[in-house]
Amino acid sequence: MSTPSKSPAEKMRIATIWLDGCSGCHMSLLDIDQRLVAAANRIDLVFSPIVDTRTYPQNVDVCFIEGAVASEEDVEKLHLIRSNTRRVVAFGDCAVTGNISAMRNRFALQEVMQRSYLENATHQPRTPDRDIPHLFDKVRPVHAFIDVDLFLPGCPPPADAIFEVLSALLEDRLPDLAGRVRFG
Amino acid sequence: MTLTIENLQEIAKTETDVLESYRYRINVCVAAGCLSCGSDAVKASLEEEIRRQGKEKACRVRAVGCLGLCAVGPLIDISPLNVAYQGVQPSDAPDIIGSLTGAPVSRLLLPTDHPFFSRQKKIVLENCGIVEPERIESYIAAGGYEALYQALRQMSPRQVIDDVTASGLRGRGGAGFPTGLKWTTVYKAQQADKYVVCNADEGDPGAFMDRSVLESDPHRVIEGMAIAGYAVGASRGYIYVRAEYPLAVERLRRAIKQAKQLGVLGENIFNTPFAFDIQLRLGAGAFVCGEETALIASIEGRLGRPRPRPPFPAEFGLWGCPTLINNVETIANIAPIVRRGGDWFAGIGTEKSKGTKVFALAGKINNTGLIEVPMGTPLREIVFDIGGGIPAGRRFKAVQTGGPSGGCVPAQFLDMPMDYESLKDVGAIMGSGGMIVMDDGACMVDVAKFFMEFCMSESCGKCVPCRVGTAQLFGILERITAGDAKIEDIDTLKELCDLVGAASLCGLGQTAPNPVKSTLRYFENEYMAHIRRHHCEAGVCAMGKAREDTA
Amino acid sequence: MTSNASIPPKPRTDVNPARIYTLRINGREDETILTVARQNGIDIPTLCHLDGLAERGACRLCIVEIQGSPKLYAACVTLVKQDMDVITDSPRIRDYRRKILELIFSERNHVCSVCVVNGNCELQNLAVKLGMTHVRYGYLNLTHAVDASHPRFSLDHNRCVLCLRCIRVCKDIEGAHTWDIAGRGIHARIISDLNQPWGESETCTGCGKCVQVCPTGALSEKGKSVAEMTKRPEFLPYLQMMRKEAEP
Amino acid sequence: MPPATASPALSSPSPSPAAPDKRLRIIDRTMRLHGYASHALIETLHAVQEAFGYLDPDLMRYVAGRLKVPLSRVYAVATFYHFFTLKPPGEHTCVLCKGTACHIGGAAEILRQVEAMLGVHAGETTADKKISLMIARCLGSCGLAPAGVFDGTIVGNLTLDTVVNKLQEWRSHDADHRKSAGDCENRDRCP
Repeated sequence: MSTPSKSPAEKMRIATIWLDGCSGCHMSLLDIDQRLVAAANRIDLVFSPIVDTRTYPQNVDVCFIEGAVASEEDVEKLHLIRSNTRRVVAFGDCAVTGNISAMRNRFALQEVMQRSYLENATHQPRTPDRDIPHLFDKVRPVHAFIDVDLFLPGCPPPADAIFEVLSALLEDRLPDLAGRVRFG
Repeated sequence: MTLTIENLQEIAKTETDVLESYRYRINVCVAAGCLSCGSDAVKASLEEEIRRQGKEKACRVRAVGCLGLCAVGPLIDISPLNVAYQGVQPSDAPDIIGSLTGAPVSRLLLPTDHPFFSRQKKIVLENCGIVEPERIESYIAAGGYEALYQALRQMSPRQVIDDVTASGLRGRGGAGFPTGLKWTTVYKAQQADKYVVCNADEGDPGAFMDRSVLESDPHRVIEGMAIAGYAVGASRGYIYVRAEYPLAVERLRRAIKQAKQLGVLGENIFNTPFAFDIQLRLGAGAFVCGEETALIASIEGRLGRPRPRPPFPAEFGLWGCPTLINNVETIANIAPIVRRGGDWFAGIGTEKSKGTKVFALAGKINNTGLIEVPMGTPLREIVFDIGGGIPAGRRFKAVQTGGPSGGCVPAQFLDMPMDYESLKDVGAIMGSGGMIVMDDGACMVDVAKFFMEFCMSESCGKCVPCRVGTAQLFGILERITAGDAKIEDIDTLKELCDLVGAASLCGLGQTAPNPVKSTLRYFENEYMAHIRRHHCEAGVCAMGKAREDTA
Repeated sequence: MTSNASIPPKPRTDVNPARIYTLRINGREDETILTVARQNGIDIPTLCHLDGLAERGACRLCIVEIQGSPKLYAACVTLVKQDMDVITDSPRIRDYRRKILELIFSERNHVCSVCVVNGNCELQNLAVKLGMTHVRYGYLNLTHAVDASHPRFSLDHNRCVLCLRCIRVCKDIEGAHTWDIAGRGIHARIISDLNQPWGESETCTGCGKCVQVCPTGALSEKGKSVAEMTKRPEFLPYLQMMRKEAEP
Repeated sequence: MPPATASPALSSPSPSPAAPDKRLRIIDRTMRLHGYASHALIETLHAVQEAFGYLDPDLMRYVAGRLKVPLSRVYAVATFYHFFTLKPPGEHTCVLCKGTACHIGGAAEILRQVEAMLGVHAGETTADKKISLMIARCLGSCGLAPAGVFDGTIVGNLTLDTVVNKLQEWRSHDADHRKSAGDCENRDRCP
C-alpha cells in the first residue's frame, strides 16, 4: 500500500486513540489552544475519540496512541493502526512505559479484579465476565507489540511538546524535544 | 625440637618399611565420589574379613584419595598386584581377600591398561589414590615436604619465583594469568604483612577437581602454600574453602593440625627464620566469592561483593596488605615444580600452556571422573579415548567448558588441542576444568538458560548491568524456551550480552553472557527453531504448555 | 508498506548526536577521573556517586573509555594517571549509559507520575539527560513492599535503585549503620537492623540523612504528596569537612 | 515488637531462646577463638547454624552484640550467603544438586516432580515440618550425576524413583515410630 506524496497544500491525516489511559493526554492535546486553530487548516483529524468516526481509516499519516496495552482488543487495534499508519506516536507515559495502568502488574489479575469489583464495590459487587475483552496478566507499553516511530513521554506530555511534534511532522523534520519532555 | 630433613627422611623410611612389611596393600578410595557409593562400608568389611581370615599380618587396608574413575565406584586397588576392582560391595570382601593369592575376582576387575589410566599424565593428582589423605606420614613417604625443605634451605625467594616463572605455570582457576608474574608482584610489594590465600571456593557447577585434590592430597596444598609464603614474603595463609565440601574441610583441618604438630607449619620451619601459619575460612554458598576481591571481603567476614580493580589484591588485598591468591590446582603444582625444576614443567604441554590440566569429566560420557592430561591434548582423545565416548550409542553434540563463564565446543572442533588459546579462539575458556559432555539429547537454548539462571542467582547485585541484565537475559531465554518469543528477541539478547559483558563491574558479570554468546554462535538454528516453529529438537523444552496457557 | 521517496526516515528520538569529549590528564594522580572531569567542566552522568560519600563504582553510568584499553572504567573509582587519555563521551558510551539506565527503569516500579519526588528526582533527570525516551527491555514487575512504620519517613522499595547511598551515609556519616542490604542479585533490598520495620529499628536515630541523600522517591518524608518532596544532599560535604575539623 | 533492651546491638545479650544451651558454648568458643573480632562473623554464623540448624534472630542479635557488628550487617551477611538459612529445617533434609552435570542428567525434572509431590518449592519445608527440600548449586559429585544429599549422606545416580522412595520412607518411617522415638533428640542416630 503506497501513498502519493503530499503537496504542502494537502492536509496531514492524523488519528488519535485511547487504549488504557485516563484521557489526560488528549486533554493536553487540546491545551495547545489557539495554536491548534492555526494548525487546523493543515490537519485532517480522521479518527479520534473526539470525532465521530467508527472505523479506523486507511492511509493515516500519524497516529497518536494514548494509553497502555492491557487486552487482546488493544492488540488488535494496534495492529490495525500499524498497518494503516505511516507514523505511530506513543503518546504519554501510559503508552510509553505502561505507567499507572501497569501498576497492577505487581499483583495477580485475579487479585486486582477481586479488589476492584468485589471488595471495593459499593453497589452490586460482581466481576464482569461477559462481553468484555480478555485482560492480560501484565499491562505493557505500545512498543512491546508494534514498532513505534516516536516516543512522547509525560503524564501528560506538555502541550508545548505535543505542538512541537505536530509542527515537526508538518514540516517534515525531527522534533526537538530536548528540555520539553520527561517522564511524569 | 625443630624439624630437620633427617626427621623427614626417617618418617618416610618408617612409613615405607611398615607398608612393605605387609604383603598386600589394599587401597580403598574414600574421596567423596566413592564414599557416596558406600566405600567406607567396603573398607570396614575388608578389614573385618582380613581379621576373620587371620591375615592381619599380611594385609593392610588403606584409605586413599580419588582414583579418578568416579563412574564405577567404589574403587579399590591392590598393590603390589596391580589389580583394580570397580563397583565393589561389602559382600565382595571374602572373595577379594580370598583371591589375593590366586586369580583376581574377574567380575569386579577393572583393566588397568584401560586408556582412562594409560593416557593420563599425573602431576597434580600424582598422589591421589596413592597417599592416605588423613596421615601426614603417608604424604612424607611419597616425597612430601621435601620441596619445602629444598626451597627454604637451598633457594632464595627470588630463585623460587624464577623457577615458577620458568615453569610457565598459569593460573588454573580460569583466567590463566601467569603465576610467576603474580608472585613477583607480591614479592616486590614493600610491606611487612603479606598473605597467601588459596582459593578453594570451587563454585563452577560441573567442576570437582579442587575438591578431589583437597580430599585426596591436602598436604600438597599446604606445602605449596608454605613455599608460596616463603617466596613472596608472607607468613600467614588462608584457605577459603566451600562449606559444601565437608569432607575436604575435615581433611584440611586435620592436615593443618598434623603439619603444625610436625613443624612444617609454625615458627622456624626446617630451622630457618621462616614462619608460616595457615587458617581455614569457610565459604558460605556464594559463587561470586571466587572473584578475588569478593573472596577477600568474605575472609574479612564481610559481604562477598567485588570492588573495582585496580588496586589489585597483589598490592592491596586482605586487610589492605599485598595478597597472593592462587587456586588449589595452581598451588598443587608448586611442590613438583620446586622439586623437579621449572624447566621440567615447561617441557610438558604446549608453547603457551605449560604442564598438565585436570579435567572433571561429567555429563553424557561413559567414564565420568577426574583426569589429568598434558595441556594441548586433543579434545577427541579426552572424550572418546579417555572418556570412553558417549553412552547409549548417542551422538556427541558439544562439550561445555568453563562453567557459567565459559562456552561450548561443538563437534567440528573435536580435534582441537585443549589449551588456553585454542579454547579462547572458539569462544570457550579453559576455566577451572569442568567439562560437561552433551549428547544430542541436550537443548542448547536450555543449557544457555541454565547458566543464565545460575549467573542471575549468583549475581551479588552490586552493579546494574549484572544485576538487572542477567535477569533480563534470563527472562528472554525463558520466553524462547517457552515458545513465547519474537524474532527481535534475538537482537535484544545479543545487545544485552554485549552490554553486560562490557559494563559489568567484575568477572562474574563480564563473563555471564558467554554461554549465550557461544550457543548463539554455533547453535543459532536451535534458537530460531524455538522461536519460529515452537520446536525444541532435543525435546527438553516444554513449548506446548506455554502456548496452551496463553491460548 | 513500500517506501516513498518523500518520506524521511523514521525520526529517532532515542538517539542524540554525540560529541566525543577527550580529557587528557597531566599532573596529579590521586584524584578520580570523575573529579578531574568535573573540575574541567566536563559532565559525566552519575547515580550511586554522591559528593561526601565513599565511592562504590556500582551504577556504571559513569563509565568512560581510556585510550589504549578495550575495557570500560567507572570514572568515580578510577584514578587518573599521567598521560592518560580519557574519552568521557562517545556514541558507544552514550549507548551503554542509556541502556544501563533502561535496565534500572525496567527493574522496579519507577512511575514518575505518582511519585513524591516527581520533578525533583535524579533518576527522572538522568532519563532526560541521557535521552532515554522509553525502555526497550521488558519490565520485571518485581513485587516489593512499602515500609511506612517510621513516624516521620517512609520507604518504598519499589522506587529503590540500590545505589546504597542511605547505607553509606548512615554507616559513615551518622555512624548508626541502621541500614544494610539483604539478599543478593535481583532480590537484594534495603533492610533496617534485623529486617525489622523501620519504625521499630533499635538503632535508627531518626536523623533523616538517608532520606536527603536518596536519589529517588524510595525514601521520603511523610505528609508529602506527589511532586512535593525535594532532597537536599548538599549538607554532606559540609558535614564531612566539619567532622574532619573536629578530629583531634 | 518493641526493643527489649535499651541499647540492643551492644547490650550484653541474654542467652536466648530455646534453652540455656550447651550449644551456645560452641558459639562462644568460636568467637573467643577469633578474639571476638568482627571478621569472625561468617565463621560464627557457621557455628550457629551447625549448632542450631538455622540462624535464629535472637542468636543473630547475640552474635552481633558479642562481635560488635551492626544488626543490619549480620542480617545482610546471613542472607547474602545462601548456605545460611533463617528458617528452622524440617526433621529430614533432602538436597538436590542443580549443577550442570546433574541438569544434563535430568535433575530439573526430578526437582519438578518432587516439588509437586511435597507441595513445596525448593528452599521450603513441608507444612508438617517433616521434610525440607533444598537445592545445591553443585555438590562436586558430578561423576555421580544426578546427585543429592539425604540427611547428610550423598547419594549418586538418582532417579525419580529413588528420590520418591526415600521421601516416602521418611514419611512412613516416622509415622510408625513417632511414639517410640519421641524422646530421642536426633532421630537419625536412634538405633
